[in-house]
Amino acid sequence: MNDNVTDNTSATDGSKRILLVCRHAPYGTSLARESIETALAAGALGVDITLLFINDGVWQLYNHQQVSVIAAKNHGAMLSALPLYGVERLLVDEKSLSERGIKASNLTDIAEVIDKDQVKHLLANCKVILSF
Amino acid sequence: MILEIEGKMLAIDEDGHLLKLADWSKTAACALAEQENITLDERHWEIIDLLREFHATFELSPAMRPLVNYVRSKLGGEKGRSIYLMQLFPPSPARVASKIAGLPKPENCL
Amino acid sequence: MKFTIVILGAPYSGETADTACRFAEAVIAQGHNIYRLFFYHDGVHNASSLVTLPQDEIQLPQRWQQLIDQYHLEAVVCIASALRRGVANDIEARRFGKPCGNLLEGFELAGIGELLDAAAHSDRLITFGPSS
Amino acid sequence: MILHTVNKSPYANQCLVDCLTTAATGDTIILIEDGVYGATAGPLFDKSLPQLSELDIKLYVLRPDFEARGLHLGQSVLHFSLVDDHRFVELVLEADKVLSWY
Repeated sequence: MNDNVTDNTSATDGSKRILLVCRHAPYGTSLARESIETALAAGALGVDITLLFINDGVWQLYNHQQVSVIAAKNHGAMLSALPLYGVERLLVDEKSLSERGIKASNLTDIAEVIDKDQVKHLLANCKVILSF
Repeated sequence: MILEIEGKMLAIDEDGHLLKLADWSKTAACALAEQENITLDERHWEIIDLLREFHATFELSPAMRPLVNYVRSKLGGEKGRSIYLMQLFPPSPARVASKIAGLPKPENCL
Repeated sequence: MKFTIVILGAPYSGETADTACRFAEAVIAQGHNIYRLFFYHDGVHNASSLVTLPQDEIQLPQRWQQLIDQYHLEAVVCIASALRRGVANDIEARRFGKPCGNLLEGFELAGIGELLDAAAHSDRLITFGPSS
Repeated sequence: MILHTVNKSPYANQCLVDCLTTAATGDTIILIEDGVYGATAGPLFDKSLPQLSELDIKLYVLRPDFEARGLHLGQSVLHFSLVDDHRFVELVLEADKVLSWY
């Protein structure tokens, strides 16, 4: 593990801001899980990271996931740990929600709903994108 | 490897983690702590209970930062500090305390 | 310019590994540097020494290996993703009581911190997602 | 400015449409792997066209992947440029960052 991760990415100038774009639903593939593990690692290492849930990625935040029989961990439970890891910027695309008939009240309350223009602004202003 | 506790044989890996989490008990915790040269008292148990609660809630074994934050949110700022946890579970509190608390080995490969 | 290439697809299941490898070769041919190759998700299968196929087909793991060897590239395989999918080096295999490791020489197992470090320190990061 | 890569056929997967909905003026899109079927522009893809023409988005197709499938340009209403792997690298450099849709 490179020790300089923390030093070089804690810069507050925003020039190194990493945007994690989460576009896949949980459970069907491990992409959602692996994107969250990336976010957890960023939090644990003190790397500044923002998460954007868009398209099917918004299902990751859907409330009341009940994993009993399927061979998976509860994705919603893992996601809700992110603030404790210091990952606070969790943003959800409004359009993706409305396309799927999801109300903001159906989501875990750790994420903030943003509109189309805010999504564009976010994409335009990050330094690098990790696409999941 | 095998850890013998009151006549029961518990399988542990070479890092000292229980192979079967269901084998965990308070007695097992004491034995696991002994492997780390730690004698558990009520200050340790308070943290162990929190770790088990963390795992039940989030399905994760915490890294150091979330552990400190979680302890702070539950027990206040005096105990929610890495130095406090370091004194109880040296040298690497998240790893050592998770092991004693019978949580899976953190795999976040940090 | 320094590139980081993230590979999320297994060889043969889809085109990802081929596309990414061609891209890497083009980057080098143009005189740019590769800061890191990061194999994540199903991409970890690219590092398996057990991949076997007929003589008239391109051996993708070996193609990566040649590139890594010739240009001294850093090829990091996410350790958590790898172990879950049965890719391990001898040390990890022993640690988990498995009969043998199968990580190809030239590749190394490491944490997600290496992906975050690459995001912070490369000029460009490109992800090649799974085809399937 | 963002370079978007799309690697799925628009007839099977939503990601080209999602990409087009999110891309901003001045962005660039390159179709790779099965994504190259997007350059054949059947009726499905055409739904997104009006918006696209307003946006000044440059469209590219990765030639090796396109030719491997026996496809040829001229069927599409949109203007696509065929590029090789080297030009793909240049496109990545011309953009500030890459967003991959898969």
